[in-house]
Amino acid sequence: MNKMTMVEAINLALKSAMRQDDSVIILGEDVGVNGGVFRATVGLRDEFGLKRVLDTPLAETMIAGLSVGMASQGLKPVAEIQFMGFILPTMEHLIGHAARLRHRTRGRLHCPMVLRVPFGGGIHAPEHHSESTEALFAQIPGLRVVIPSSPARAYGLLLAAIRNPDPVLFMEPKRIYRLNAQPVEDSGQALPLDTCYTLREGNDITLISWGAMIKETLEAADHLAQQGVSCEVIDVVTLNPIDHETMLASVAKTGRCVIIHEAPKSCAVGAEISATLAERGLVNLQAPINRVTGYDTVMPYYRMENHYMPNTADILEAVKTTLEFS
Amino acid sequence: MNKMTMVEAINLALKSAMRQDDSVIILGEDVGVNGGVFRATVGLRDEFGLKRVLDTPLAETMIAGLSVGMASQGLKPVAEIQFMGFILPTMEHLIGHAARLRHRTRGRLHCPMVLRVPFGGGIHAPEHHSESTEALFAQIPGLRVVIPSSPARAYGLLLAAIRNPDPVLFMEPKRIYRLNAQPVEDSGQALPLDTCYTLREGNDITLISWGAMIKETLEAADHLAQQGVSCEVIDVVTLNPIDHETMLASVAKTGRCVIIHEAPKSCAVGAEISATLAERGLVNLQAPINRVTGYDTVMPYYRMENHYMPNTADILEAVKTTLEFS
Amino acid sequence: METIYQAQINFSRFLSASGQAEQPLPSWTEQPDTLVSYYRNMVLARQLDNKIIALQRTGQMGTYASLLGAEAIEVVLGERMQPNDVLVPYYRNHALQMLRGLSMEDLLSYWGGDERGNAAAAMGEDFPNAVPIATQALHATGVATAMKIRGEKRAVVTVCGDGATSKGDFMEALNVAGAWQLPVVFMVNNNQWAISVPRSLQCGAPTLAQKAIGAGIRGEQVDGNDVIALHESVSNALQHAREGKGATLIEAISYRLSDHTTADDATRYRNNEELKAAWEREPIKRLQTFLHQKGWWDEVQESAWQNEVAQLIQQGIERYLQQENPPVEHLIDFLYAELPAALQEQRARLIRNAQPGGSHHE
Amino acid sequence: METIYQAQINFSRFLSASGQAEQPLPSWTEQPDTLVSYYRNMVLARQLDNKIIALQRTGQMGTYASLLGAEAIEVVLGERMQPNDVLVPYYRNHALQMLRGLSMEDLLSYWGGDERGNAAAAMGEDFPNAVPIATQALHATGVATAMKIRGEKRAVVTVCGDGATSKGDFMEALNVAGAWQLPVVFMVNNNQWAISVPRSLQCGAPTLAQKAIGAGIRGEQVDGNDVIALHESVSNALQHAREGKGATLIEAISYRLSDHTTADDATRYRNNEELKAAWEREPIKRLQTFLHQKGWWDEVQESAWQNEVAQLIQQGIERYLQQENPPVEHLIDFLYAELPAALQEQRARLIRNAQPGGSHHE
Ligand SMILES: Cc1ncc(C[n+]2csc(CCOP(=O)(O)OP(=O)(O)O)c2C)c(N)n1
Ligand SMILES: Cc1ncc(C[n+]2csc(CCOP(=O)(O)OP(=O)(O)O)c2C)c(N)n1
Ligand SMILES: [Mg+2]
Ligand SMILES: [Mg+2]
Repeated sequence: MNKMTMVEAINLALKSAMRQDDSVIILGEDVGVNGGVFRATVGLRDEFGLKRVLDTPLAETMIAGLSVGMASQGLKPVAEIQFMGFILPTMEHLIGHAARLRHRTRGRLHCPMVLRVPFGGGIHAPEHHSESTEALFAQIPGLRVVIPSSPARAYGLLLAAIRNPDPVLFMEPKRIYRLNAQPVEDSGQALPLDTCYTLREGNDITLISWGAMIKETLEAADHLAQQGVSCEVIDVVTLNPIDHETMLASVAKTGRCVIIHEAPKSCAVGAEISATLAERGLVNLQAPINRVTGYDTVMPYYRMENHYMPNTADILEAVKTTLEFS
Repeated sequence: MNKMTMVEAINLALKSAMRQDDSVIILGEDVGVNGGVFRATVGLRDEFGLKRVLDTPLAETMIAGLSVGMASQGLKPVAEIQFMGFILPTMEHLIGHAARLRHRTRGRLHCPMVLRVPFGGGIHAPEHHSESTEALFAQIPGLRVVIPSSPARAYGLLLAAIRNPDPVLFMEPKRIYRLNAQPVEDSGQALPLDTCYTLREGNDITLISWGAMIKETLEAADHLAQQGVSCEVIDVVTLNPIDHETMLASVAKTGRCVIIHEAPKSCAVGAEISATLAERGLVNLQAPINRVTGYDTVMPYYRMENHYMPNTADILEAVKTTLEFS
Repeated sequence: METIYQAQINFSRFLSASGQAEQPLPSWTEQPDTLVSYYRNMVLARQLDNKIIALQRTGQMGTYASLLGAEAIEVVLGERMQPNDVLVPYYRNHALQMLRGLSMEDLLSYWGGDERGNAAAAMGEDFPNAVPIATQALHATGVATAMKIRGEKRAVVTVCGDGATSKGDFMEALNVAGAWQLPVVFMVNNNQWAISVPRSLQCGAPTLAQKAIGAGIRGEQVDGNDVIALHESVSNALQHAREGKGATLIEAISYRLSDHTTADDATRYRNNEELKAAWEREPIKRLQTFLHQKGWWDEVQESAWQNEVAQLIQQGIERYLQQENPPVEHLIDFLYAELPAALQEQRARLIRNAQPGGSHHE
Repeated sequence: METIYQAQINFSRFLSASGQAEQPLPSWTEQPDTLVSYYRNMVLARQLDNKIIALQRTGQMGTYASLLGAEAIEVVLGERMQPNDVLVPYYRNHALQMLRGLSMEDLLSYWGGDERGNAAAAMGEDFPNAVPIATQALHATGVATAMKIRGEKRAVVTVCGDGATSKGDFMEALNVAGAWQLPVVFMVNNNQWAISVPRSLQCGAPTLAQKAIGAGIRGEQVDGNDVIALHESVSNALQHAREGKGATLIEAISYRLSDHTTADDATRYRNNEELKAAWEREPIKRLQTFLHQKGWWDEVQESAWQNEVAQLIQQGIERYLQQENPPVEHLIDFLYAELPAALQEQRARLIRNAQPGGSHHE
C-alpha cells in the first residue's frame, strides 16, 4: 500500500469515484489544467476530459447555483471552493436551495452535490485564507458537514460524501494536507457518515475534536498517557447531523470532557456538543466541560496567528483543570 | 405618551436618529415611497428627501457592500433587508468586511452601519420568509446582533444600534411587529447594548429567550406564577457579544434553567448559553438545562408552521420536567 | 481610437395595442390553431388568477403573486417548450407551470402554504418556484450544463422579473451561459415594477436586454403583450439553444396590472394614469380583437369558453379545499434520503405533540 | 424588428509595442515631466517587486502577488488621482498604494502578515486590499454614494482583475453606479489570467469593457502597457466622475508577466511562447524607448535612478525587518470601538499565554 498525504488521498478518492460513476463531475476555479490551488484535482482533467472537469468563471455563487442545477439532473457535482474565506457567496444557494431541494419538493428532486473546501489556519496564508467557520454550516438543516482528520479517512469519507444522495460540505483541514503520510488503499470503500470515530479509548477523560486539531489532541493524549492519564479521543467527523450518542456514552464512562476546536468559541460547534453533554448527561459529569478554542476575534493575519491557534499546551492545561476539579 | 406597536416604534426611532444626525441614511428595497414592506420606513422619504432615503436596485450583496463603503466615509447607513431569508447574499460583506474593517485597519477605518431585518415565523408568510437564523450571525466576531422584544425596547435599542460606531445586525421579530402596543416616549434615549434585560425576577427557575418568543415565555411565567412557581425571565437582547454574567448570576440563584428560541436547536445561540451556564456554573445546577426550540429541519411553509413553532405549552412542559428533576 | 466592437438591441412587435398587424405576419399565423390556443389559455390564466385572489381575500389562501398582465409570456413559453425541456420558474409562472403539467389543485396547494404543491410527478424535472430572487437563473445554467455534458438537444427556460436583473445571480448566470454556450433561454418579464421600485431605478441602461452584451449572448426586446412577437422570439431562442448555439436573453415588455402580491397595495406608490394606460396594451383584448377580425373567435365561443373555464376552476378549487393536512412527520422526513439517527427523537416528539393531548394538537 | 439601441467599444493606444507614436500624441506629452515621472515610478515599482519576491524566497515575506506587467496602470492611476479621491484597491496595487502615500515598510509589513500595514494614517480614507475577489467594487460604489450625497466633487477608483469581472459583486457595482450616476472609475487590469484560468474562459464576450453597456455606463478598452493611452483614458474618466456625469469602466489590456503569486507556478498551465510575446509588449521598455528618442532620458539617468531606487528599497526593507511584533492584545483590541465585557477574560488569557511560561510564548 502506498503511503500518501491527505491531499493525495483526496485526489485518489476523486479518481476512484469518477472511474466508478460517470455522473461525477468536478468543477471550480483552477481545478482543470492547474489541478487546484492545493493540487487536489491534479491529473483529473487529463484522465476524464473537459466535460467532466470544468474550470469555471470566478464566481462562487455561480459555482453553488450551477451545482444545484446539475445535481437536480442526476449528476454528482463535486465543486471546489478555493478557501473557506470565499465560501460565503454560496450560502444563499446552500441554505435556500441545496439543503432544501429534496424537502421542498417532497422528494421529487434532490441534490447530491459535494462542496469541497480547505479551511483553517497554520500555513501562513494571506488574509481571509485561514478561517474555520464550520459552525455557519453545521447549523443548516439538510446540509451534511464532514471533516476528515487523516489521509485514510479523507479517502473513505470523501467517497461516502460523493455517493451520498444529499448535499455534503466536505471541509478539508489544509494544515494537515501534507503532514503524516500514511498507507491508503484504493479500495473504493466508503467510510460511514453521521457517526463519531473513536480514535483512542480511555477511561479518565474524553477529548473531543475534529479536523487539524486532532493532531494536537492526539499529541496531548500521548503526553497524558505518559503521566498515567488515559484519554478517550473522539473525532466528531460529521458535524451535522451530529452523533451525540457516542460522545454521551464516552463521557458517561469518563465523567470529564475537553472539547477542542480552532474556530472562535462563541456559538461554535463545541457549544452544541458541550450543551448536549451537560443537558443529557448532567449526572455523569464529574467536572465542568472545558472548551479549548480560538478566540472570539478575527483570525489574525499570519504574523500573529500562532497566538490565536489552540495548541497542545492549551489542551494539557485544560485537561489538568478538568482533572483537578472536585 | 402615545401607545404604539413595535413597527411604529422602529419608525419613530429612525426618525429621531435622522433628525438628530444628518449622517444617518436609510437604504434598501422599497424603503422610499412605499415605506418598506412592513412600513417601518414610512414617511421618511417625505421628511428627509431622496438623498437620505435610497431605494436601491434589487441586490442584497450590493446593499451590504454599499453600506460598508458609505460607513467608511463616516455616514451611518441603516439598511433594510426585506426578510431574513434574503440576508444570505450579504454574508461575504458582513463577515469579510463590515465586521473586520476596524480590526484589519487597526482603527483607521470603521464601519458604523446597521442592517435591519425582520425575522421569524408565525405570520403565514410565503416560503423562505419565516426563518430564524440569528446563530449564523451571532458567531461573527465584530458583528453585534441585537433583537428587541417590545416596542419601547425596539425604540431605545435601535437608537443605540445606530449610534454605535460598529456594525450592528438589528433583527426585528415580525410576529410581534403589531401585537401589544405600549406607550413609547420619543425621548431620543438609547438603551444599553451588550447586556441582558431581566424582564421579571424570580427564584425557582430562569427562563431565557429573545425576540418574539419572549411573548410565550412571559405567558408561561404568568401561568406558572399562578401555580406558585416563581420564574426569572431574561431577555438576552444582544446575542453577540453575549452577556453571560447576568444569566450565570440568575441560574446561580434559581438552580434551574429553560432556554427558549424559535431557531432550530442544533448549533444555535441556545447551545452557547446552555454550554456556558453548565461550564461556568455546574455546581449551581440543580437540574439539566432544557432547550425549547424549533426542530432541526427547514422552517415549514405556513400550513404546517404551527407544528414547528415552540409554544407556551412546550415551555410549560419543559419547566415541569426541569422542576421535577432531582 | 479604434472601434473594436459594436452591438445593437432590436425590439419586435407584430400586433399593435389595438390588435392590428403592424408588419407582415409570420406564416404560422395563417392557421387559427396556435393563436386560438394562446387565447384560450390566457383567458383561463386570468380567470384563475382572479379566483385565487378572491380565495385569498376570504382567508382560504396565503399571500399570492398575481400574473395579471403576463398572460402572453406565460402561454407562449408554456406552449413552445417541449416536455423534455426544463423550466426553472419564478413565483409568477402559474399558467406556465400548468401548461407544463402542474394540476390546478397542486398549484393552489403550493400557494395555500403546502410544499406538496412542489411535489407533483407531473412537474418532471422542472424546478419549484424560486422565491429568493434571481437564484433560479443559476440553477437553469446548471441544468443546461448537465444537458450539454450529456450532449442532449434540450433547452432550459428560466423566467425572472426586471428587478431580478440587478442581482448578481442573474448576471453571473448570463456570464457562464455565454462562456460555455449553454442552452438556456432567460426570459425577463419586465413588468416595470419590482414591488414599489420602478424599472428606471433598477438600471441606468435604456434596455435590460443589453445585459446580454456583456456576457456575449443574444439579447433582444419584445412586446410582452403580443403573443406573435413572443412566439417568434421564444421559438428562435429555443431552437438556438437546442442546436447548441447558446443562450438568449429575451426582455419582454409587459406591465404588472396587479398589486405586487396580495400583501401589497400598489396605490401607495403607483399612479393611476400609468395603470390605465397599461390596460390599453394588455395581451388578451389585443389578441381577441385580432381573432375577431380573422373570424376565428366570436361571442358564442367566448361565453362557452368562459363557462368551461369557470367550471374547471371551480372543480380545481374544490379539490384544493378538500385536501387534508399532510402528515406532520413530513416536516422532517424529506430532509434527507434516510432519516439520520440524530433526528429520530425530534421526529417522535413532532408526532407526539400533534396528537390529541399533545402541545401542538389543534 | 426595430433597432432601439446601439453601442460600441473603442480601443486606444498611442505608443506601439516598440515605443513609436501610432497616432498624433496629446499635447501634454510635449513636456517631459509627466512621462519621465511615470517612467521613474514604473522602474521603482518593478525593482521593488523583484526584491519582495526575493524576500519571499528567503522566508522573510509571506505569499505575495507580483505586479509585474501592470506598472503602467499603477503609476497612471497613482499620479492622476487627487489626494482627496479615494482608492479601493485589490491585492496587486502596491505601486498605486505607495503613490497614494503608503510607505514602503507599511506595504512590506502587510505582505509580511501584519495588519498594521493597513493602518497607516497616510492611507487616508483609502481602503485596505480586498482579498475576496470583486468585493471592493461595491465598497467603491458606497464611497461614491457618500460623495454624491454630500455633493462633493471627488472620485473613487477601484481596481480588479479580469477574473473578478465574472463575480456578481462586480456586475452589481456597475449596475448601481449606472442607476445612480456614481463618481467611480472601475479599472479592470485584464492581465489575461485568473490564476490558471485564461481570459477566454471567463467570459464569452470579445471585450470585458462591454459589461459597461448593460449597466448604462461608459466602457472602453485601452492598451494597459501604454502610459499615454492610460493617461488619456483615466483623466477623462476621473473628470467625468468629478463632474457628476457618472462612472466609467476601463479595461486595460495587460499581461501578468509573473506567476499569480509566489505560491503559484505558472509553467504548469501557461505556455512559454505566450509569455515571451508578452514581454515584447511590456510597459517600461516601451516608454524608455520613447523617452530615449525624445532625448528625455539616457543611460546615465537610468543608472543613477536604478541606484537611487535600490537604496530606497534597501532602506525600506531594513525598516520592515526591524519591526517588532505588535502587542498580542491587538488581536482583540480593534474588534470593537470599546472592548466588550464579554471579551475581557479572553483578552487577559491572550496576554497571559504570550508571556514567559504561557502556552503561546515563543
Ligand atoms: C433575494 C430576494 N430579495 C428580496 C426579495 C423580496 N421580493 C420579492 S419579489 C420582489 C420584487 C421583484 O421584482 P421583479 O424582479 O421585477 O419581479 P416581479 O415581482 O415584478 O415580477 C422582492 C424585492 C426576495 N424574494 N428575494
Ligand atoms: C471570492 C474569491 N474567490 C477566490 C479567490 C482566490 N483567488 C485569488 S486571486 C484569484 C484570481 C483572480 O484573477 P483576476 O481577477 O484576473 O486578478 P489577477 O490576480 O489576475 O490580477 C483567485 C481565484 C479569492 N481571493 N476570492
Ligand atoms: Mg417586475
Ligand atoms: Mg487576471
